Amino acid sequence: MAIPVKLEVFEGPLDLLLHLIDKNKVDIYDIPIVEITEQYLEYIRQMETEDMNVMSEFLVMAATLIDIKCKMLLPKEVNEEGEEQDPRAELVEKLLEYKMCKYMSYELRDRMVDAERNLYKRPTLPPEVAQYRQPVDYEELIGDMTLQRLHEIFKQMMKRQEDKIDPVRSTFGRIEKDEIDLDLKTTYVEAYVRSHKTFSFRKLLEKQHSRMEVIVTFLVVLEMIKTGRIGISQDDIFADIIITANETADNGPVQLTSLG
Amino acid sequence: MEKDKAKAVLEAILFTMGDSVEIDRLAAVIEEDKNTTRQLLEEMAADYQKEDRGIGLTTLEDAVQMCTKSELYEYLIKIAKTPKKFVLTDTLLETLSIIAYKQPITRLEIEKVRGVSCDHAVNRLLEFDLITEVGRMDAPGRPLLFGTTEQFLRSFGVKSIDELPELSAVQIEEFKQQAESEVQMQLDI
Amino acid sequence: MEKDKAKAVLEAILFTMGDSVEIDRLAAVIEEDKNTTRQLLEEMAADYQKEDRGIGLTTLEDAVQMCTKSELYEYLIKIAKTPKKFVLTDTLLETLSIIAYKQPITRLEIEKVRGVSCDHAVNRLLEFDLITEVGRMDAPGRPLLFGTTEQFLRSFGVKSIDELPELSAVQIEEFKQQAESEVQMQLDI
Repeated sequence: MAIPVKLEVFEGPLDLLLHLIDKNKVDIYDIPIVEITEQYLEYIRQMETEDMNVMSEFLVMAATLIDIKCKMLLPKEVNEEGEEQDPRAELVEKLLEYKMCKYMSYELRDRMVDAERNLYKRPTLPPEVAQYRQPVDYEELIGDMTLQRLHEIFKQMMKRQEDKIDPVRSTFGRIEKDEIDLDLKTTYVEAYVRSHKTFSFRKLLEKQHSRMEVIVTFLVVLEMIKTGRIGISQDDIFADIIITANETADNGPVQLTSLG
Repeated sequence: MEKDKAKAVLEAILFTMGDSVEIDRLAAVIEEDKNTTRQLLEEMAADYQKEDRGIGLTTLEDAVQMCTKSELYEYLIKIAKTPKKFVLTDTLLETLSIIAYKQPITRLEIEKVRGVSCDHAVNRLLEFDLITEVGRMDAPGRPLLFGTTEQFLRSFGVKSIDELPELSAVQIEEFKQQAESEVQMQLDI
Repeated sequence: MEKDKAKAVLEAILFTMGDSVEIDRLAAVIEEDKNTTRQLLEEMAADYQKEDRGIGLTTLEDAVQMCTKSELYEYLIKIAKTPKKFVLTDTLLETLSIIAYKQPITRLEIEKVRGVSCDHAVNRLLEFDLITEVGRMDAPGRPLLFGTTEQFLRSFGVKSIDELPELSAVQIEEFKQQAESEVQMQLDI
């Protein structure tokens, strides 16, 4: 297994997270999610691991952290009782459970050290006793088991084995990256801005065909806001965002190099 | 059976067998009921406490085994071979403690707590005979359920899984209250 | 060493060693001379004479061994004969069915099908004489191959393993399709 030395310090994403919380001397119940997420991402960036299984576990947690980070920026969700929900609650619960389990494992280790001080004795049965083999009562052992049922059991096992193979994913070949040309999309959005002047952001997105296209379009719009080519306004939270072309702005090409 | 005789028989059996012996089987040999047998064993254990005795009894759920007193360990290792120890890494210990506290438990549930896959750890623990399959869960795919073994009790000096070291209720309550007052969330632990 | 402590150490050593131990070695551990040690052992032997004790000491030349009192011998036979319950657990049945239908088969192959190590189950089935070693596979490490026994055939009322119902290729294909359609259903939801 290709687990790098560095990784052995941590027993998984939760372990790493607990370490970060501990190192930052912050409260597990009030995690400064922005800092912790940054440190977490920094750590997994440094992980030089080829093992996708190990890496994916850490990436799942990274995605969870980013998700929480996003939710923290949005207005708090309210549950049925009208209480505000902390987006960190689920993570805190998981961390607490893991922390307790770690605590128990230390407790067990101590006990093991103590228990190792008791020595036992191997059996010293007299030969007649040692050689005595209790006859197996096959009537009792087999009971009402029949060949037919044994066959059923075997069939179920074989079926379970087939079930384990994911018929969808097992047929996947290489996953090809769906390339979206950033320049082309920029030209497209610029043309759209010129011809529409004032338009709904939602309408623009609806014209995109894939998630990737939506993302790239969004990035182009963000960059155009930054350079002052367009302005945006929104009447209400969750209302449609209205984009207005800014005629006075410089008409030079949008620079997207900063988007990486 | 006469009490002294019964104790002698119990001592002889436990000495000879070396392994753990179920109290039921001991009771059958001395022809007493289980409770009387248990009581006799307790009296014997009390006798073994005396200063000049070097052996004692360990209880493992419903079985009992003879062992040496732990405080004599340093003298014993001068002459006796220490039993082969298994090295339990942090991963193995964490996995084992989850299984111990939440048994019977499936692999998926263990993975949920640790956030990492546990196949390797579970297989090692099975090899060490610290855990065992205890059945299948009545759920889609009928996943295997795992629990701890008698070897686990012996290795960790636990008399019964009901007696596992606990986070005191007070401590857990403290944790919870801190949490709830600080971020106003309901913890369901 | 203080007298009671020395006796405790001697008892613990003799217990855990099981075999005979030279008095010289015992003397070295308790840091006393041979005569004192011998005297302590004699005192212990006298204590073991009591009615409620089941063990005793045998001296052989310059060595001593802990053993069961001979008059308790019959009870040892009795405990060996107290019936153990024989049960075919789910684990054992699953392992047995794999061996029956895929024999000759190695442990590793059984583990592949079940997804967990099978040492314990295989050992139990060997003990029950339902399976047996039938040879070694011509592969690295030359792993043991297991197959069913005559006892298995007798117990399940089969004349020969050729009579075992077979899983046809058609059936396996069916399983595959079932698995696929089940997943498809989940995807459709």
